[in-house]
Amino acid sequence: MQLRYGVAAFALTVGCFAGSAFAQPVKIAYIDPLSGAFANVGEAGAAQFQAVIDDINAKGGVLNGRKLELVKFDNKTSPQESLIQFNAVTDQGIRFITQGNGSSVAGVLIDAVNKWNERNPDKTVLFLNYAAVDPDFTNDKCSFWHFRFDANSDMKMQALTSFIAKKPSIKKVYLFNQDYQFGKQVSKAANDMLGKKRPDIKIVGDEFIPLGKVKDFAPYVAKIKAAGADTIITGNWGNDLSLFVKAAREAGLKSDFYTYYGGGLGTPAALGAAAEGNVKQITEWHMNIPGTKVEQFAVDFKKKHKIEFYYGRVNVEMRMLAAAMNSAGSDNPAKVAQALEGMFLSTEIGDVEMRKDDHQLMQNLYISTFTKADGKSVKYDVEDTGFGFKTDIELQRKDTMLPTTCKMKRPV
Amino acid sequence: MSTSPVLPPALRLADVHKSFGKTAIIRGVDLDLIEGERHALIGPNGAGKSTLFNLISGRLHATAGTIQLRGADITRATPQAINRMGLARSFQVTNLFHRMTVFENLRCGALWSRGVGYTFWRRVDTLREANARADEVLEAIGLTRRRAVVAGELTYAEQRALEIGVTIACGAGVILLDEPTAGMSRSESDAAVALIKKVTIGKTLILVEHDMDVVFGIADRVSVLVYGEVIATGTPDAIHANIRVQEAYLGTDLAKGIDKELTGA
Amino acid sequence: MEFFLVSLLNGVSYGLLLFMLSSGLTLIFSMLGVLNFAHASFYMLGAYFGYQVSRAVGFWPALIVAPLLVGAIGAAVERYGLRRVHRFGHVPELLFTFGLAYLIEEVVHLIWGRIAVDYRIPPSLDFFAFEIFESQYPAYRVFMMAVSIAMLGGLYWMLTRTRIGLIIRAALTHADMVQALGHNVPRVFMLVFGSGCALAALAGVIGGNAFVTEPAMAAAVGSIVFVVIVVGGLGSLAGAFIASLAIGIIQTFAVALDWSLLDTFRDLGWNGDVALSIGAIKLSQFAPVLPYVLMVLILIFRPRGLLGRRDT
Amino acid sequence: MKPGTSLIAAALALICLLALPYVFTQGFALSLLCQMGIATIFALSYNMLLGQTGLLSFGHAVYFGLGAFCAMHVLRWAGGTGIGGAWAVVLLPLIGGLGGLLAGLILGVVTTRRAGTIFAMISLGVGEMVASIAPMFPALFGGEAGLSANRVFGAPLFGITFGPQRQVYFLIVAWALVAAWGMRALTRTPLGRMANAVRDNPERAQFVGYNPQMVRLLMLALSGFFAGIAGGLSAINYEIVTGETLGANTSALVLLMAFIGGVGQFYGPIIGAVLVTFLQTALSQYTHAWLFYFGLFFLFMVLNAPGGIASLIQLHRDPWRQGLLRWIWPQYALAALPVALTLAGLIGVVELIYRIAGGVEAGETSWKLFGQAIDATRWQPWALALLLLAAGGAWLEKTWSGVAWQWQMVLLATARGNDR
Repeated sequence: MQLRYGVAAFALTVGCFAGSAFAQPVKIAYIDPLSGAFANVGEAGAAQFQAVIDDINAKGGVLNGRKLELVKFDNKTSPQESLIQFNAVTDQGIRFITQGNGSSVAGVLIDAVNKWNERNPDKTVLFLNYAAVDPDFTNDKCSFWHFRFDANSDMKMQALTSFIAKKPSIKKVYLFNQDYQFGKQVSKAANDMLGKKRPDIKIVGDEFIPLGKVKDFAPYVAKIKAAGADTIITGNWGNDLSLFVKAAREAGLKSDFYTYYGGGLGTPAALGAAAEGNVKQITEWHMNIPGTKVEQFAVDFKKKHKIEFYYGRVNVEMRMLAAAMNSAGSDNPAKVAQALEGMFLSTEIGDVEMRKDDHQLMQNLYISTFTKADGKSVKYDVEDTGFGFKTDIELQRKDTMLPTTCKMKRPV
Repeated sequence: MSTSPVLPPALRLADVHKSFGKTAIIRGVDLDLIEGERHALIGPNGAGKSTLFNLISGRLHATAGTIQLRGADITRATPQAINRMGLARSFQVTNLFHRMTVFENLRCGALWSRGVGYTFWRRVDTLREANARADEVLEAIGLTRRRAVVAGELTYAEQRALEIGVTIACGAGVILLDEPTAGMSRSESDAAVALIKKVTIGKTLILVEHDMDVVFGIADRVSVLVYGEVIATGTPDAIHANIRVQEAYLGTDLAKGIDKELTGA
Repeated sequence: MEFFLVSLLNGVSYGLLLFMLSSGLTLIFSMLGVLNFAHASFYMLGAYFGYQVSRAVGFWPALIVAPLLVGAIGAAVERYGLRRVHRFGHVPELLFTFGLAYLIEEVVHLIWGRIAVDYRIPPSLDFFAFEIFESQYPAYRVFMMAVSIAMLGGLYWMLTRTRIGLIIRAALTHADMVQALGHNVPRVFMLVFGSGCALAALAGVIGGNAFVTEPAMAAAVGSIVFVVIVVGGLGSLAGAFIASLAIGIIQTFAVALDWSLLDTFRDLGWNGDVALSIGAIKLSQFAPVLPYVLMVLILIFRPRGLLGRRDT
Repeated sequence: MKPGTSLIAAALALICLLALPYVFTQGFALSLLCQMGIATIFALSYNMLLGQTGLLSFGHAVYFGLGAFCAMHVLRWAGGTGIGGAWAVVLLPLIGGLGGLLAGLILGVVTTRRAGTIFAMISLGVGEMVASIAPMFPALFGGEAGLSANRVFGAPLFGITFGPQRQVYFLIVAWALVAAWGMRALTRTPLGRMANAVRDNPERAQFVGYNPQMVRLLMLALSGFFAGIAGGLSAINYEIVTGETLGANTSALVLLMAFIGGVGQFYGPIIGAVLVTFLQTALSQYTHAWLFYFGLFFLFMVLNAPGGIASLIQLHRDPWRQGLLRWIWPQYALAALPVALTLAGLIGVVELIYRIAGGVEAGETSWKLFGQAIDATRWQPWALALLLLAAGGAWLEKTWSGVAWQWQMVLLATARGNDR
């Protein structure tokens, strides 16, 4: 008798646990700055993730009715603090993390995830990278536990230079970058690729400025003018970009700016009219691409949060994750990772594919120009400036891909 | 004459000048201090007594002329170098390590002369000589009961005594005291005179003083400094009688006031 | 030649802006003996107030109103904060201004957010003033220089022709004396502190739109201003002036030079790895660090600064 | 304190330190503990300058960071060659310390020429210079990604690999104890005493034979040594060192730790390091305004307790020994409620402002408190918060005068007790 009761109780307990496991949401840890100088960037990213997750949950969630849940962790943009927060993540038993601000942080997290998974094979964690663009992460430093949903900096340069190569009017290019790893990668990639695609283009300057230290860009602009550059390629972001463009405008410099982050949070507002017509950006998506299904979603988002929805890839990342869970039928990171490898998905911003060799997402890229909003071809402005981005060219995903040196080690 | 060895004076000032911009404060002072004498420097306010002290102790540097300590040139030396060569000074305004205890103050005064230097590998409590010296001075200046009190919390007279204590703790042969009894009551200054006499036995002493009782109580010789020049040097009695001094003082209204002060009126 | 002239003008205008900041700091330091760590924060407040006021009533009123407002805040800070903490000594005073800088930045985050505000150059000044050979020179830069020079003149007048100026000048040369006297003239202290802050704010109003108005602007310019007054010599207005211009011009011209140690190493025939990694840095890359290097050099060879008289 | 009691106290403290990782088993708590240990060494080393030598530095991170980079380079080299194994990890902080020492000697020659305010400015400039130059040399400082390494390599030491965080914790505790002992001992050496003398009166120090510049330089170099040890430990703990370690934020943080803890007492910075580390990690999980509260707290301390928390403890010590604190407790109890109300009002106002102003870009104007949704766009919460602030403040002012009066009594009685 007693035994039978015991068995029944056991069964009941197991049933309860199983049942509650089904009801439990799948948690995704968001590790980005929520305080300090870059808190706005982190908060904006979190809001966009939350919006996409809400949308997925409203449409039924994942794995037959389980919800996704975003848990925010403040890393204050510091690699050290990120490690502490990663500990908090594993303490809480969260198995998925996402991060994007800073390749230094991403690099640390990749290392930490690799070590953790090696030491805790039954509690593996998967890292979804939405914005850290160091090419190394999908080349020499590639990891089975890391997936990147943003085009890396070399891919973006591939796209930019392909576009430049087709414009015969471009003769003299000036490279203007921040003096750190990313800036140097941009410069190197530009030198290599332009040299191959358009050897006739003269690179009249290859400038590096200390990150966030320059207050007056006028001297640089004078130098660029003296060099007679008609085109500037810059990986600068934040003030290093907006101050630079403003100073150029002030001095009457008429070159085109090919930027990585012209549409980054706050940059359009800081640029204002100074950027009209000559600042270009490269992105996987922007508001004025006709026919993408994410348009209404982004409009609603802006109405609610008073900021732009600019991470098209956040949408892609979450939907791919949901699809991978569903196809794996599990929220086990190892199985989800296997499902993600080589996955093809038609998303609201277009068709994408996760390359199996290096876990780099392949997606179409757009080069667009900061233009006065007219309600027609430039339907939406950004950050209430009266200016929005207008597509110059759409690059197909296969044209943006570069070979990888990754030798992926998969767990047996 | 020229071949016989002559002991150099304890302190020699030769044609020392000091100007601040266009203003000349010290205008050619010559002064020799004999080893072991107690010398008082008197003169009206603004005569340059404190400046002269600052020149000797290295706080300021002379514009021209030379200063020698036992034959060694110290005209351009730093205060710490001069101190290490055996000259110590006190200050008119109390100038102590105000957050440290009385004992610590004295020990700081004794450390360098006990060859400790910038040691950071030995505990200060184990330095017997320096501690013994500090306690010796502590007793000499009569502050034994206040050993562990923070200097900033002492009474004024006690601070003045400690000021002298810190000055003599290193055992320097030449001691400069800048108005050691300033601001004291009669009985306090009497005690200070006794203290100074006691602790400077066998040393060369030069002090700036306004109080003529103190001067006559201590000094073997007196020099009068007026407008940056030494106008007379001699025994206290001789100076008192010196007509030139009288003239110098009686010449101006300002001097009258000082004269009163000098005669203790 | 064209490049040279444009660079020179750029350097001078930047240098003059630096001087607007460092003059206030120098005055405050000489009078109160306080190094106002939050000085650059008042510059930032000036820019934000300028932005806010110019949105409401236009740029020209903002040019007057914003510095006055910030000056009033500065005076209040002196009256209710610094004066209280003064009794604890210099280090707590310095820490107070440090904490204040921290708090002001957070308040700016709170009110205006973390991204740059859209503070634009007024349309009436958004044109090209003149041409140098083929380059056009923006009117706003000229305007900045004009304001700086006007302020310089005003300052000179105040220092030489007014009673307060007399006290301040006395403080510049004999800080101890006036500080001893100072307890009798707390109002002068308050006034000087307020004016210093107002000067910084004026620089903020005209610098905020020329550059960018955002919460990090205070930290960005703060350390440079300290460098200026150390290089110029503490308590010396003339020194601060020379140092401001020097730093403005040096930085501008360093940008122009692509010379690197590597070239020299190559000329000397060295090709080692170390030489490569260190020598490849171009002088232009180094430009923003130059003020600090200049400061270190000055400290080594002339510890009291270019025109400083006092040692500490 | 009798030597017996202090020995028991030390033993108890040691047992606590050793037991902590078994009480707080979570990875997060453990890494927080490790961070506190490192911060403790760093803050103590900072106090060698501020508290003991009177040098207010705004660039102390330089020594911490350079020490960390030195240790990291050696760790990478040792990891690559397998030399030393766990032994190398144990001794690595020493390498960091030597790096900090060398940096202190070199930079100190320039910075310690002046004291006081000028030193503060120069330290800021030099710190800024080093932090800006570092990214230009990726070979040495690893660029944006920093330098990383694996601390587990070679032969283990008695089975210790330093893989698990707990083992690293014990390493940090050991080094923290050694470093704290060293710094404490240093205060009792001739140099330590002369540092105090130079702090109090540099001129007089000259006239007792010491060169204040030399004293400052040595203290800076030694302080750099201990900061470097902390840096070396941080290299082991995080297995990464980035350029921002050298920057102004790190310098400001250590200043906050030392000051809030109290620079007048040796143990002050320890309190500060533990508290500030905890606050900056814990507080940020509850409110976005934590930096604002933090700044406010700092200013409050500067204005009201410039001696930091340690000075408050010191203040209560003598009355406590004489059993006089019972006079104070009732007053404190009376003041507790108004303090709580004022704080609640203040926090309410700040949080409300954060909700409606540009501070939180996510744009959420409401949040949940005790299951109740509070909407910052409506007037009621504002009225409530302001009312709390005003009423609490007025009430507090009243009760606080009672506290102050009672304190005067206590202090008088304490002084009498001490005289007896």
